[in-house]
Amino acid sequence: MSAHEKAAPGPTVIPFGPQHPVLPEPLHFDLVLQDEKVIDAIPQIGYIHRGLELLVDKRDYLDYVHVAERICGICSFMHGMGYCEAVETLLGITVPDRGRWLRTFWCELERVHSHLLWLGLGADSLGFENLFMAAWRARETVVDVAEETAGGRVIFGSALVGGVSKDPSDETLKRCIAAMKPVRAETLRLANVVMNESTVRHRFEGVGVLSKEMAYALGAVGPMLRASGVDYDVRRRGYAAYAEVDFETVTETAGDCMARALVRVREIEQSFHIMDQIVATMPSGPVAVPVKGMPPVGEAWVRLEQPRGEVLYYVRSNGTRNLERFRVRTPTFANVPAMVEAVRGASLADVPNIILTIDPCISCTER
Amino acid sequence: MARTAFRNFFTKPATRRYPFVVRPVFEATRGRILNDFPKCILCSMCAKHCPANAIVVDKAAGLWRIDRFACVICGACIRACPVKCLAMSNERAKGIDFSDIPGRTHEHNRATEPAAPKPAAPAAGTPNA
Amino acid sequence: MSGIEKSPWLIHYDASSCNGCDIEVLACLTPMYDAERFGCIVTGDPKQADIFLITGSVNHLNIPVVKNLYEQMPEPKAVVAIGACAYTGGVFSECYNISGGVANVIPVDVYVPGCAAKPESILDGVVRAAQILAEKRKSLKVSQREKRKAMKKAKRVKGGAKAAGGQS
Amino acid sequence: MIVREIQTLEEITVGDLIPKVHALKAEGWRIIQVLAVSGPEANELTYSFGLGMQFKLLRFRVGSEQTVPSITPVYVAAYLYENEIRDLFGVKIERIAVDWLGKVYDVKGDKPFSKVTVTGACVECPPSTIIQGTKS
Repeated sequence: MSAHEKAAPGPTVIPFGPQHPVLPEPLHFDLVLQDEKVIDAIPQIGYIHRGLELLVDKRDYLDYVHVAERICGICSFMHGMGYCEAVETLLGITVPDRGRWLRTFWCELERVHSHLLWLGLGADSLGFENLFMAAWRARETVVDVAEETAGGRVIFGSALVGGVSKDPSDETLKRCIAAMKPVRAETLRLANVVMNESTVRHRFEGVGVLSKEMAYALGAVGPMLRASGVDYDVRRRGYAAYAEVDFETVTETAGDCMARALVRVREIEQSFHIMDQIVATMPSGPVAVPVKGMPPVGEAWVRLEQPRGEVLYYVRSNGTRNLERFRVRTPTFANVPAMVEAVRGASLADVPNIILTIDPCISCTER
Repeated sequence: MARTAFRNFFTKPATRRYPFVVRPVFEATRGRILNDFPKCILCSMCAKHCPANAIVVDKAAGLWRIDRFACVICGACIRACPVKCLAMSNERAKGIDFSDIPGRTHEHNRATEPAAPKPAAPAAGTPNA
Repeated sequence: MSGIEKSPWLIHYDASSCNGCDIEVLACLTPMYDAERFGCIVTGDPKQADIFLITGSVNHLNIPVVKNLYEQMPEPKAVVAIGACAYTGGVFSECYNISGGVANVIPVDVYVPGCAAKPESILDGVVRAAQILAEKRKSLKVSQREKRKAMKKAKRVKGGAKAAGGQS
Repeated sequence: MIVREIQTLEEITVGDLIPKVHALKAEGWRIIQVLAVSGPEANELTYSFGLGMQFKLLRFRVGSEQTVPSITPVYVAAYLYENEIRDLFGVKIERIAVDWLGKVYDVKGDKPFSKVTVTGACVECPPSTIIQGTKS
């Protein structure tokens, strides 16, 4: 029997990653293929595992916020703030109004920056360099606003137990909102490109479909869940100043890559809407309350909505300066089973698209 | 498409020609940590609170040293400082060759900079680039 | 060929950083900073790359990956370690799964400070790495020329000896 | 439209876990996470479930020699948490649907998160009584 006659081979295993041009971060998949179809995907994580949850043994609970901010560089402020909210719940502290408003402002700013970043990377996975560059050009204004108000481009560094550490003036905030006007227009233009461009539609529509039941059962969170038609947004809990602003939860029903892209693009518009309200109603006063002494014995759970979905923080104190346990359940960690499910049945060339449309953040996942 | 071409014709390029055009830094930017050394009491609170272990304080030798490369510019030292001699500058530290050890860390020494009895002029010696 | 230093190709790998420096590396390539002005292109293939941009500290799982990528790169090559994590481990230096900075595994030529490193700093680092690359290339050329000379000399001596041997 | 979050903590025993989880699944709760906290005598496991903004916790403690049944037959998505807890804490979780065989993170050292010093079964040890945070 010649080599040509040896058709219809069994399943082939193709390694994907850890170093892959499409992935900015290392993630390894063993893709089990039958011809071009993926029949199973086995993720292997651990390339970025640091074990930072154990660092609470070595760091003062007030200083740990700087480590918490570096769980992930994209949703850095929200990680810092989530840790702070958990510790504040433990201590029974109420953050002053201006601090809460600023936190909301930065959360939404981070959401815009993250979604624009995702849009660029998603376009890059299609080979649509033009959209990649356009999205990142728009994003530069957003990170400039972050640097002007919070002090850092990606790691904001303004989260603090008891409030926030930076207090930009009302004029600065108004100027920033005005500076972001062109970004809003640009976002609408990019949304139009995503919806109508045949290249994007060809690669995104009907690819990586995740049904509503499946997404819910697999514990997916964030845009991944909302793209499948489940209305679930932890901002409805009303933490920070979300109880005082008006916004709508964006949902789509198709559950494919296109739906996930559209949820994110439309969420950018909502975030701008929230930021407008925040700056218009910004109260005056202090931004933080001083925190001193030991945390009381106890525990606290806090849930927030990050750009990638629901995140959960847990702190437990034994009454000393070092917390007994800190735990963060990050959105991508919850999305991994759903990601594996979405990849199953896709063709090999679509795997990078699908993996990128869940917006994986590996350094969050592995901590 | 004609509209895009037309628009691109009249808009400025998006690129900032970096080495020639440097954007002025924002006031709030976290750039690097400076020490107003005459005020410093070498209590090593900053070293204790530094999450990246970038600061070394040796009270006996009168030495305060920060490693610019290990520093994560979080400002924990500034909050911890009891005499408020530390401050955040908004100018960033620049990338340097690894062989250039003296540029890597920034050192203050009591032998060359005596302690001031009252708040005095900023520390001598320009902080490294 | 006028020199690789005029158009160094980059490869980027995230060892165990928090992502902050990675997105800044990507920001360097996008219109505002546009590292391609310096002739740089980010490639996914280590065999075509001249400058290795590495972010984050190493852990025992990715040490072989980093080594593997470095060894696949052709000589001369330069390594740019970006951010505080790549230098000592940064805020994670005391984590149980972190084995310190990148220099523990591969030789580093340029460090870029910051957490997260700014795109301007990264551009400075890349430009400095391109200079180092040029120096390395020059010394590599010299050493190769000397090697060739030595080989030729050895051949001549050997040949002479053979010829002499043949005559006797 | 703001929905108030309701957090409830229920202390159970290992044997109650699977029936309880079945009941929650039937009511439409979704898995949020599984948390382990290590103590000198035993590991404490907390299973979190969500339904809308409600947040329910099931908690029990297990000794180092005790086995815990996997909840993956009910909630498949729990396999990541269970693999992680088995790797990092050394909790003996049996029959996980997607088993990584101790290779989730491939970390340096064995069970780095475990603080258990007393080996053996811990049948009698009750869940730790911890004061809930003020917002609970």
